[in-house]
Amino acid sequence: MTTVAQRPGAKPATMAQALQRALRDAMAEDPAVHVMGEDVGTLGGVFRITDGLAAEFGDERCTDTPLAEAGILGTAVGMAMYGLRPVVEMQFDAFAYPSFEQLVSHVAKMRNRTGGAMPMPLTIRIPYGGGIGGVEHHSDSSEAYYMATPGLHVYTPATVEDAYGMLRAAIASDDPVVFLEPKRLYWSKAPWSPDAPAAVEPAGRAVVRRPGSSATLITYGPSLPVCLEAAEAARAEGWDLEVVDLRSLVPFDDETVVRSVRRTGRAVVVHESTGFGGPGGEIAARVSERCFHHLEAPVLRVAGFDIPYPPPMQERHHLPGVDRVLDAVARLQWEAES
Amino acid sequence: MTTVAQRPGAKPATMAQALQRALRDAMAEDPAVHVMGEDVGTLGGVFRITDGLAAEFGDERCTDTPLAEAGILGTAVGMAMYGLRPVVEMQFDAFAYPSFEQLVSHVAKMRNRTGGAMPMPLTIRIPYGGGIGGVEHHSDSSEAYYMATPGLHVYTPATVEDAYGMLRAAIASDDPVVFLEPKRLYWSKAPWSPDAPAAVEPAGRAVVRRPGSSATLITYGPSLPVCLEAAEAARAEGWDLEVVDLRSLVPFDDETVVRSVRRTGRAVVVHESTGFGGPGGEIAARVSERCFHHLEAPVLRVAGFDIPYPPPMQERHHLPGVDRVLDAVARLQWEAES
Amino acid sequence: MKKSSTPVRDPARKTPPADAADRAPAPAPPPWQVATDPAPLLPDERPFRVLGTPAEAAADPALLLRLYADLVRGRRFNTQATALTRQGRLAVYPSSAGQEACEVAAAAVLADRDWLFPSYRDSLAAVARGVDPVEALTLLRGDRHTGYDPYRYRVAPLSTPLATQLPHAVGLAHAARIKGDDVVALALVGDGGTSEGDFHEAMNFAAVWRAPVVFLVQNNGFAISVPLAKQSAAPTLAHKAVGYGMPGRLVDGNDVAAVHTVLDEALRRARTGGGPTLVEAVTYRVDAHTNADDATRYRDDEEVEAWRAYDPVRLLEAALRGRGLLDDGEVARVAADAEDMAARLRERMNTDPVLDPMDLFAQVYAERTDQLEEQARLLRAELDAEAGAAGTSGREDAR
Amino acid sequence: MKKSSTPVRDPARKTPPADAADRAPAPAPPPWQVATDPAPLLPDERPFRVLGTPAEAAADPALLLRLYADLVRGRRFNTQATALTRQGRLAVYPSSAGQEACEVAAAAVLADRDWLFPSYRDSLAAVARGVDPVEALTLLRGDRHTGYDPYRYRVAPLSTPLATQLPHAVGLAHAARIKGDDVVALALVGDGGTSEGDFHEAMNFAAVWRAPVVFLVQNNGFAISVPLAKQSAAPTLAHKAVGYGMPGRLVDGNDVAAVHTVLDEALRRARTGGGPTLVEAVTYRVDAHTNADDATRYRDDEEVEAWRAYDPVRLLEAALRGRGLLDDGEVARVAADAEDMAARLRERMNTDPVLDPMDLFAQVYAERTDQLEEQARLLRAELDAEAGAAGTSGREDAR
Ligand SMILES: Cc1ncc(C[n+]2csc(CCOP(=O)(O)OP(=O)(O)O)c2C)c(N)n1
Ligand SMILES: Cc1ncc(C[n+]2csc(CCOP(=O)(O)OP(=O)(O)O)c2C)c(N)n1
Ligand SMILES: [Mg+2]
Ligand SMILES: [Mg+2]
Repeated sequence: MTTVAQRPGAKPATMAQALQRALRDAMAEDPAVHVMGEDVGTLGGVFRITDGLAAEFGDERCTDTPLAEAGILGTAVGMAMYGLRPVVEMQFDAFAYPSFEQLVSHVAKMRNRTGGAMPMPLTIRIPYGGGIGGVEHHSDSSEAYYMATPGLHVYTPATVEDAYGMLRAAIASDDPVVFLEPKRLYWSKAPWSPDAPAAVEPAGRAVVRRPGSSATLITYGPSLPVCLEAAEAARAEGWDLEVVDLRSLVPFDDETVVRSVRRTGRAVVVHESTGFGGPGGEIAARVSERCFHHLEAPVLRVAGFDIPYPPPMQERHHLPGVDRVLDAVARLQWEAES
Repeated sequence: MTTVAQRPGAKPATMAQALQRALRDAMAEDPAVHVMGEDVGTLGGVFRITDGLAAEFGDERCTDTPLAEAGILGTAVGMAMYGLRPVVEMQFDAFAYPSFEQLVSHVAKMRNRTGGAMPMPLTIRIPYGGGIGGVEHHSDSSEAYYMATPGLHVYTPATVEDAYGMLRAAIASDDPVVFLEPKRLYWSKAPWSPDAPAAVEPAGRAVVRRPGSSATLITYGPSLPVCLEAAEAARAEGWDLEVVDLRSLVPFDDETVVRSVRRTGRAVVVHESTGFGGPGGEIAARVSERCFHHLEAPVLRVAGFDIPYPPPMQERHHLPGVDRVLDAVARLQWEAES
Repeated sequence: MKKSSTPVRDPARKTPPADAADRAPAPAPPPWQVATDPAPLLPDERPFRVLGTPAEAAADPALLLRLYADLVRGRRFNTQATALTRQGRLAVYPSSAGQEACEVAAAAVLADRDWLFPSYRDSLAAVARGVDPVEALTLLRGDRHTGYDPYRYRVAPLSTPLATQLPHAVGLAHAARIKGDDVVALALVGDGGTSEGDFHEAMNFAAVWRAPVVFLVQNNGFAISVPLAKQSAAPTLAHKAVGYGMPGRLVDGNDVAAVHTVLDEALRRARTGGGPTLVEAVTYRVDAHTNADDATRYRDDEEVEAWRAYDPVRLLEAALRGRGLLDDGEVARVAADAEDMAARLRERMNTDPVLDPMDLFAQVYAERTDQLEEQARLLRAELDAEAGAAGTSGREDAR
Repeated sequence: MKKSSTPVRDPARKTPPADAADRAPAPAPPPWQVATDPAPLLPDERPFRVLGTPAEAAADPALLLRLYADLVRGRRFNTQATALTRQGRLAVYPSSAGQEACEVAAAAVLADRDWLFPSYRDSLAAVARGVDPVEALTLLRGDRHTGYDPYRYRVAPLSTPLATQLPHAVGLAHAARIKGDDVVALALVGDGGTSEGDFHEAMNFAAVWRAPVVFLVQNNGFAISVPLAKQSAAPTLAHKAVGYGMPGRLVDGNDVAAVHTVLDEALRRARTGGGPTLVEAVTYRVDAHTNADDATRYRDDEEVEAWRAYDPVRLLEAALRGRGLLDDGEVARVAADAEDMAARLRERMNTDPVLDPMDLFAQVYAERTDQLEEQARLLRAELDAEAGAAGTSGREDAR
């Protein structure tokens, strides 16, 4: 577990600003860093994360590509082969799918299939998840696909500071990182000191966002605020919930998670991705196996339903909210203990 | 749970023959059934599963397409829109990836996004898994991707009789079915009576292939023979293992699985797909949750390692074999009971 | 070996017969020939026009008048939908203002039995084909994905993943031909969409299968902020046709009569076994990408103004007035009719749709899985609890 | 409106000036022009040839002799590799017999600093470029995926997923240009591979970026069993170039001098900022798809025989003999040299590679994850147990 200290002199910033700053700092530090994608140049991206980069670093460092995701990722592979560090933006989660073959058959495997000769220092930024009222194909939680693909790292920040630090870590990594940005947290604000921002070190570790003793909520990305809110609300019921933010799905920080659950004896995995075959299965399975003798109740999962992402007017019924999390906590067989 | 009775008059047949027969019978019965893919026509497919179909039903019913998987699946979607029942062959597991966007964004969602007006009676046959000495990209176990995609059914037969019956069920289904054919079982033989072959009814149910009382091996597809062999070998150690063949990953037959594990109190999930983020996570998680008070030991997983599929000369170290299964069984905390 | 063979087509490049006399006999190459004559596949040298050209005289006045009314209604639909976004009645609207000639011609040219495959920007084309406007807008209002029955209107769902609808159109056309039905599919795509692999694969399947399908590329100059020059280096997008062995056509996308003519010919060719055609309509998106977009970030007002001046509605109006086919009275009548349509739409969009949250579990599969049943029970319980707390029923307003 | 505007290029299709006199002034269209002149992009009318044509006289004898030796070695490599499959020393071999002219010209034409992007059939091209033959064959022997260091030879890994290597070549060439290096990428793909979306996207990116990359399509008539006619309806595959705005070239793929000439020109254009070129080489796969394939299922012996007769090696040999550049002695010397190469290869392939199962966990990531450490321990324990049981060490022969 890594603790993230609050830096002095912090001012409110949004996650979008932190991400933008991370890209700018990385580009300024290393001329090998190239940003590319649809509308990332003149427009600054549809979420404005790349705003100003083309103006500052030129079109060749921040490039509006043709509209073709396999081409974007495929050419980025070639650029990485020649020593660049491409940072690719996929416009939305579902629009990364055309690049799936390049991702699975090349990006993820290139280091391994060349015996280490040809690493892939690529970052693939994907705005993901729902909660922003997007029309269909704009709200997928696609992390299960990436988790199931050996060779990829999968990071997803949930705080402003992590957005900066983890993106810097991703770009600095010599391995490909699928960097999942929770869309609905883009405009979340937190005090943040952009004067001395730093990469998260070591990357790939979970963090306890809220210590507690009754049960552990294991979560990441867009569901972290939900869990923190649920933990606050749970106090009224007499539950003192610990909240673990995974931050990295691959590699997975078993140590932090297991330590927490062994102590609390109860756990709920919370994410908005669909439940069946989703990340929660892996997480619950490993926790159940590793904490078997410490568990007072089965590890439960609160997830999006096993349905195509619904239309915006229905999404609030689909997304795991505070009540659904609390209902799950209530099902953790509290009687069994007393 | 469905029991599969041995039919009288059975002669030895291979899984490949049973699959071919299923296609032929389906095409003969319903003129809407169209087979399409790379080399499925004149050549009869690289595994010869479609052998003879073009000769019997003509090029238009069994079509050699251009070499473009997204185009194959995308045009199949259009054909299904017009009332046909396309049966698509993807040549190998990894070569289905170019069609991923069509699969996830259209095939899986079309029924839902049109409020039921536009169902997708498509079957997508994918030879999958390793063990045949294939070069890279020819041995992927890609079922985790499909399981994580609501709207798809995911079937995988492990026996000759199921190969026929489940493929017929898939083609008859009004929903899209990803039909995963275990390559290394294509030439497996079993007594089978092709005179009165029938679709598996109801589809989507698991089956107990071997009753036992000490622990349950939960498996499917290419790993079924491994588990049956392990169960035989386990007798020497005094373990009487039950083997459940899932047959359908989506929908998932909780009932059969849970009934078995509640009775045995111990379970190992066995598959050759990579472990992390693989199917076993979902399965172990649901079993752990549903059988919590019946479990004597944590649900263990025996899976392929979390690596890109290795070169043929190394694959036997990667694939879960009998010994690895037995080692896992040995770790099921037998002392705890006695 | 140093002799240059420049890439231009020149007679020196043709293989001359081997001068066999003074050397050992060389093996002879097996026969080879081009699969198709490329010349007829090459598109028009500049965008084909009807209005303001001699071809105009031959145009059917009744058709032109119908297209005029469609254009005026189409424009009104665009302005109304954009207004609805400001009123919070639509979540988002990708306007086709400036492109109405393409949208309405695509709808008007089809026979009833034909199919239209629109992209996300083409709700107007769907509406012009007859889809109920409220049903066409549910996607953008946010209450349901596809609000209409595709089979009722023979309009495929509006496709948001770009170019993915193109292979669908090919497959449907191919299936119709197999079944012996006289059905053509018309598929719409943007200039940006031509860069996607699915565009390529669809074009190729269509040509190889000689499927009765027509592709209409609305080249409106931009893919969100990305101008055509960053999207393609082709002479024109219509030139892509040659590489598939199908004819390419280039048409003025603001000249509704020209778009109609070119599509009509292409459909006729498709119907008579002539296979697919790629049509590029040169037009312009005068509004921003969507109401949420700020187009000033990536283009000059001047360019926009030049295109606003070359307005498809005014272009046809001028032509009709010039020929004495249209007078102030008719113009007013058509405008009033469009105004009526807009008023009805406004009114119907003014009420919140009533949605049942339990519909989340409908039509994921033909039959609900056990897992979905379980999840439906969970949601039902949540809704009951909420209703109990609020003293209302589970059914509710969506906003 | 009924006036036909046929799809052929004809003067009536050019937009005449509006006859403005007797009608209301119509809005004027904004300026429009083609992005590139399409004429120079069109490919040769028939496959460009050097051997047996007047162009042959200008060919550099030293280069021709070098290519001859390469061809003979190339053929021998193919026959040797096929023989190794029969001896169980290679798991599978997709032979390029009949296509050696393309394979060796692609290697010979590149400068040392350039990059080659081969597909799964192109181990010969990799070997001709200098990759150690055993290292090039590990993929097909089955002991490791890519047996050579791509940076040492500037040869990308042999790519099995078809056409996926093409965007890599574009990206690498683009990166080299950005860095100011004089490096060109040459990417190989088959006729079947041109149908994939990745082909399209790579071509388009290359043209838009004017990347220094050359695409060589080896049109060998088949994609496994599927003949070109079921793959494409284009006049030629080279015609696809037009739709991207790059020049297309058509060349006789069995004429090694012609392939070399055309590639050399294309590379020169790429080096001097002229952007990419698409080259289609017309050739034939005289062997089956792989040793495991039965080609009689889908093609006639006659066709194969016609192509066997038009053999690239014999074609060059006849030309060289005809010009007095080659005699029996030199032919024998070259043959003996190829035989040596084959003997060395046979011998080196005759020993089983020694593999360490623990390598499974190497280079999945730069650093092993905790999960992989755990799995490595599991395998280690298994191997130790096995070794204990067998009384041997954990290291082992792979077969
Ligand atoms: C596969 C895919 N990638 C990205 C997007 C995001 N996106 C939506 S519209 C658009 C631009 C489309 O441009 P064009 O094809 O020219 O159509 P237009 O918007 O001009 O009608 C983009 C990139 C998408 N919808 N689908
Ligand atoms: C994406 C993908 N789909 C399918 C295959 C299976 N496959 C291997 S070779 C081949 C035919 C290739 O034909 P072509 O591109 O003409 O190359 P050739 O074999 O003639 O050299 C096919 C379909 C593959 N390797 N990759
Ligand atoms: Mg556009
Ligand atoms: Mg070929």
